[in-house]
Amino acid sequence: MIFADNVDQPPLLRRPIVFIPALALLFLALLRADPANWPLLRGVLAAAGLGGVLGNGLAAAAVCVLVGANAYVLLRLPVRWQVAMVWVELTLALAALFVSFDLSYAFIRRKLWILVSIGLVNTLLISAVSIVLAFILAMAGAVAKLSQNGVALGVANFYTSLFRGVPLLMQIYIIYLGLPQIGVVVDAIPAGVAALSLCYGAYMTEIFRGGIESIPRGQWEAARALGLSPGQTLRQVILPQAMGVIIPPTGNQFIAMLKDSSLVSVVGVWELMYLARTQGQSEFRHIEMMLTASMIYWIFSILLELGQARIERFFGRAHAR
Amino acid sequence: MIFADNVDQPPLLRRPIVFIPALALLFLALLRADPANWPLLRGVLAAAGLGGVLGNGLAAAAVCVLVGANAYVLLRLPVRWQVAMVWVELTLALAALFVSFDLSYAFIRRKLWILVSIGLVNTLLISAVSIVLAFILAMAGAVAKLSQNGVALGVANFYTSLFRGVPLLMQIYIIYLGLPQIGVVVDAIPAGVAALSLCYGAYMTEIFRGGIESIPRGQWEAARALGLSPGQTLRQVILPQAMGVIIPPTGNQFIAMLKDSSLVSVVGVWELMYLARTQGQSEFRHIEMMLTASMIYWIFSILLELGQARIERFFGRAHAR
Amino acid sequence: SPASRMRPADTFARVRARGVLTVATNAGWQPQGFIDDSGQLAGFDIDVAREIARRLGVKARFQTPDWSVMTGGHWRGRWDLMVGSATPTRARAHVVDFAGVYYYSPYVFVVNRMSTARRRADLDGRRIGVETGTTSEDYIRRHLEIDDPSAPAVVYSVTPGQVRTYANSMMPFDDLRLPAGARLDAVLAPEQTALQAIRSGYPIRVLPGGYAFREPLTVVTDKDDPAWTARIRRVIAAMKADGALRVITLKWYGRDYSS
Amino acid sequence: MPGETSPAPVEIRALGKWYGAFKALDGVNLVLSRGERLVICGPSGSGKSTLIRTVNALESFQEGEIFVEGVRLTRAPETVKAIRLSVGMVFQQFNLFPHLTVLENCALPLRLVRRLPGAAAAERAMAYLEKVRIPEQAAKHPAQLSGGQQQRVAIARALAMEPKLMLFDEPTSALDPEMVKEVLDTLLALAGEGMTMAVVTHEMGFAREFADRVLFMDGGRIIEAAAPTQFFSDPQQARTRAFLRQVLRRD
Amino acid sequence: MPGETSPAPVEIRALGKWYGAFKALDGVNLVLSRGERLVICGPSGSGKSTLIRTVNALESFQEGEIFVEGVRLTRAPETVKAIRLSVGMVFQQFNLFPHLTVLENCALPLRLVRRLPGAAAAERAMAYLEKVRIPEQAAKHPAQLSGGQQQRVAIARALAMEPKLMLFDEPTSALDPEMVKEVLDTLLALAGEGMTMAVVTHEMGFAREFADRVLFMDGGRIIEAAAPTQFFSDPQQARTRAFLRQVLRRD
Ligand SMILES: Nc1ncnc2c1ncn2[C@@H]1O[C@H](COP(=O)(O)OP(=O)(O)OP(=O)(O)O)[C@@H](O)[C@H]1O
Ligand SMILES: Nc1ncnc2c1ncn2[C@@H]1O[C@H](COP(=O)(O)OP(=O)(O)OP(=O)(O)O)[C@@H](O)[C@H]1O
Ligand SMILES: [Mg+2]
Ligand SMILES: [Mg+2]
Repeated sequence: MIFADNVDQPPLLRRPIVFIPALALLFLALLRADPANWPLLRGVLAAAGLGGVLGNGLAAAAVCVLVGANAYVLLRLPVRWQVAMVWVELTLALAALFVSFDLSYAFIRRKLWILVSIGLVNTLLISAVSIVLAFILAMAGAVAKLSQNGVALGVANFYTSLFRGVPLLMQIYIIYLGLPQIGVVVDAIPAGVAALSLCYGAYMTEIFRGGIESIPRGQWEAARALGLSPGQTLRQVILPQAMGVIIPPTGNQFIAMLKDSSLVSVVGVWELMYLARTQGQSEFRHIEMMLTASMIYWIFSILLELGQARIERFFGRAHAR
Repeated sequence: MIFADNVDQPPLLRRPIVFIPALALLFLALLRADPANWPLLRGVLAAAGLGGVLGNGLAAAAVCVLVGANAYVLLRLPVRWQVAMVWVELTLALAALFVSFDLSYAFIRRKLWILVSIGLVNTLLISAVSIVLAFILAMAGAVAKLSQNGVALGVANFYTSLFRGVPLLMQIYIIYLGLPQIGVVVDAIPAGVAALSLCYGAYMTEIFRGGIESIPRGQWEAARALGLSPGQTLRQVILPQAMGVIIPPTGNQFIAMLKDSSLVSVVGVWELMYLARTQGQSEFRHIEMMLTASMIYWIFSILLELGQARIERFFGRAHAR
Repeated sequence: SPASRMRPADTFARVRARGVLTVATNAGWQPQGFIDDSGQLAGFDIDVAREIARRLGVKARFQTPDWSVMTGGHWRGRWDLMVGSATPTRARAHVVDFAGVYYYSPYVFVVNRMSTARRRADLDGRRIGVETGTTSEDYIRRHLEIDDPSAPAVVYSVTPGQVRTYANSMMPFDDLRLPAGARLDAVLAPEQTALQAIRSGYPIRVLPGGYAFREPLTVVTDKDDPAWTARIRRVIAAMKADGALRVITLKWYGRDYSS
Repeated sequence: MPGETSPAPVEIRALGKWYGAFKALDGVNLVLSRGERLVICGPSGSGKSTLIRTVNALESFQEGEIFVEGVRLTRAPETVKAIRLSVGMVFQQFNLFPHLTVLENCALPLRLVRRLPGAAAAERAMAYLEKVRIPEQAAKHPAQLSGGQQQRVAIARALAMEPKLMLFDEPTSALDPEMVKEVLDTLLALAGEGMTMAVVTHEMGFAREFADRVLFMDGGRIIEAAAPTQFFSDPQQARTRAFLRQVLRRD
Repeated sequence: MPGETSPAPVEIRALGKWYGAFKALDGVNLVLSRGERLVICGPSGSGKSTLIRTVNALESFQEGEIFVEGVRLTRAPETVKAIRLSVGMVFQQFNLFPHLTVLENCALPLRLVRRLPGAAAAERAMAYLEKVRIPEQAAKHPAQLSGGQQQRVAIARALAMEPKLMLFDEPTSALDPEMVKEVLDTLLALAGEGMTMAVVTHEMGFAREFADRVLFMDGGRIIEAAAPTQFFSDPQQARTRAFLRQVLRRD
């Protein structure tokens, strides 16, 4: 249920009528599966002298018992614990997948420090500055898009259309290679930051516009009737309410920015992804480097998510009845 | 103003006190500028036998008169015309910038057909399928995130965190290189589509969740009290209203997807950006190719924007008073 | 992986059964491998791969995955061979197998047409641009380790003042074309790449004084089938011996790069 | 008319409800008999809305029991669904669906819940819009209506479901006296057809004309319950008398 | 008390307003004198809300003129700002700011518009919350209040701005009789201090007790205007008599 209604949904998966057929299906699927793909269990069985169909059957049964027991426990936990358990299990499954690549951990250890000390620092720097600038651009863009001034409207429309419509890479080219044509030679990092800010500013303009438009007209009327200026109304009445609508997609943009900042590497900035790619390239260890970079990105995304949840709670505190 | 209030803002730029100093500043700036950067006008003047400071001054004056006349006309047009004029002028300025690169139009003409017939077709195909799948994933994800079922909540949380947090490139790797490890060899296009859908589904989950949460509780209560099931309430009452909030950021995602689909070229799909890149780099005409691809992307973004505006009008029709 | 260790692949049997040799290659480089105006793959690597397939009695079919995807190993039978101008280095040998060098690519220094540099020595202390992660970067940083006994010994020249690395091979030329050393003084790149840039009208020139070094380029196979690698090595040796490779390099490069 | 043995439409026993530390309902006992017209009045914040919302499972409660048509109100989905099907509700804030026209507001639940085909649903919806005298607004969206028009749509929407029991939360607050009279007549006609109704109202004239029984609440408790004649002429409790003294003369 | 020469708080001449093709106001003429207590009544949809919203520049109009405190209402920002500073408004739908507490709802405009320092704003806001008898709800958010409590917050918020002229759109619709009496007393006290007030209401008892003059509207026109004693005992127009006949007896 979306809003807590005073109804308890029946625990579907807990019923034997759902539970037992599901496990039976799993068993059959595993029986017919290629044993090459679950080597661990098979290894144990082979060591115990069991092979062929019998071994396969035993292995399938073992997996089914494990899965069943896991589901049984999981479905009876309180909600918080369920969430935590699901996270632990899925993370382990993901880790198992990567272990099967037999990666060179020595290589990762050797390169980790460069990735973090140079790449991550540059990535965070570029993203942070760009997000702040994008935020400012988006505010201005949204107000212009909602104004009745044709010039502001036209410029804002053109801006969002161009900078959303054209690939970010092209924007970096325009700024890095195009501006020197009219006499302005920009450095790599400023060029990258400018392109990122403009591009994300355009996306966020649309988000802000949508958020502002979602606030009922009565709020605007009440504030204006009380004598608040349009700017005060926007800042004190409309935006704080629009935040609830603005934050989730803006969180998306923050997280996406973290990774899109890697595009500025084309102009020679050593950010995280660039280092991961190039470090991997010279020894054909792409998977290792990619994985390491991904984990670093993920950690920072999770931090951003936690921050977002806090901010949402802050702005959502009035949503009681 | 955000909501049409019965107030006409004063036309700031039309006042001489703003107008005249602005033009004077422009004149001075141009006087001191490097004439190398506006070759056209200088060329005409040189042909007429005028050079040096006098020529520079004349050129600056000419530009100022042009800009002034343009602003004068622009500010007196009706809103629709203002928007159109601004678009025309900015597009021309952009075009002028590119002309200064002295591009090879013959090369563009020679390659355009390949870009469109192979690249664009693949790009549109992949984006369209992925968007549909992402939409479905996002619906399911949003409902799961808002449910009180810990397992659904945990899975949805993990899903959005992982697939937003990890670079799309890595997701393509996991699916293309990782799945074969557990016995499933996927082809290039399905792998790319799967990665794109999962990634964008995660972003859109957050957007849908935010949209659904933004609808006042009373709507849910009224529908439930009338006997609508939770599913009916969601589909018939909550989502149609949430659309106003969901559409702008979803439009962002559609437009971004168009360009992010280029990442599937790593598994060997010949989509638009890949062709532009390889065609460009093999003859060192990458600016030409990049520009052509950008224009194609932009055209399709504008189509998406127009579609979005239509849909917004459709869902916004009840927002009168 | 443990699974592949359990059942060694028989690539040759698979290729013969299908009648098709699946080749991973690059499509971004003229004349090595590129997509021509009709949308077909063409180029030196393509012809070499076709010739290998012909000698195996099958047809070649091409795929163009990203460099990072092909070179990570674990092909799972997706490709039988990679003919994509890869350089054999010691570190890379841990991940994939090398089935034989099939040509040598010469590297040159390139400067802006307005540059005052006349000799390689004029570049000492200047800003040199290279594509990152390539042998040109290894060379300019002086740690090029080529895993090929037949390769000529590397002689390092030029002591750069600053090395600027780029994520692709064109950005260095874009910076080099800007007037009078705005961002770069010279670029180290394969001769073919430099000539292509010049053909496309870039205001640059190759610095005289011969090749900086010559980079061997090899056919790559997955690590899971040593017998297959040996078979390919024999085919390439035969192509070198009977002059087939020489003919193909002459066709595409106008020079003999095969030895 | 149902026989003697049929269960009471609503039976509430020792109901208690907290909002956090604030006790909004306190030991409420109440039985509604079939066809009864109950009016609930009392000062602002006394728990009137909370009481009727609880009957409809829109608010949870911590103490006591509620039976609707003999079914004990629990958190089981089927129970809640069954109860809501026999109970209609008009909200204090109307809660119209802003994205639908007035007609669609009334027809949607008929189609989805009562499973009427589109045309039949629209026809029945229109009939109820005529009952509340706004058939000409059927094509407008709620935002284009005056306050009183919106309130009448809310009433028509609930009535069109033809429930056995109706709960009204201040159904005449935005209505002019003429309209109040008409709504009163509509409701009286429905009562004649056997519908049970509980109405929260501040409109004492309405209470007097409409009620079989008047309930007076204060501080989450029922202070007094009596037939309207007795309630208005001879209230037993001091609190009730104080409340009624404030009612303004009108004619 | 202002002298004879001061302009009328509101003067409306031949006002006409369309919503699309629908004429919501039609040739309305009206002059309010200082300190006057005007009540506007009439059937639902007759244009009462539209009329008072137009005075405050919340609705545009196509015909006629409006003067507020002698200033002609135009679309110039300064004019609109000046007019809104001297006019307060209580909305039919309250329009409280849901993200602010009750106290902040009242204090925010004092800080931003009247430029009071934070403490003084809170103090004055609290004083008006006491006037409408909900000081104990000051820390809650609007969503946690009952309907009547919300309405009183809206009244307090408008009064705290201490405007010269107040417009009320059904200020007592969600209030119980006791509360109506208290709001009446509050408004009468303010009128005693010279504030001019126009109140849209369906509450005839309130109109009788409060008004200097009662206006009856129908179909966007003013049908009748008279002192309350005359209006209720001897209305001139047939339409008015029909309307008043429907008023329910209450005590
Ligand atoms: N979500 C909530 N959190 C805290 N207190 C609440 C909440 N909802 C209601 N209350 C309080 O519960 C009490 C009863 O509210 P209820 O809405 O039932 O009053 P009511 O009798 O309907 O009043 P009115 O006639 O003004 O509508 C009020 O004091 C109110 O402030
Ligand atoms: N945005 C709109 N578009 C079209 N018609 C409208 C709009 N707003 C109001 N109306 C119509 O204008 C008329 C007058 O509306 P108004 O809100 O002034 O009525 P009212 O006298 O305040 O009624 P009530 O007592 O029910 O609040 C109504 O018939 C209404 O349907
Ligand atoms: Mg209530
Ligand atoms: Mg009204």
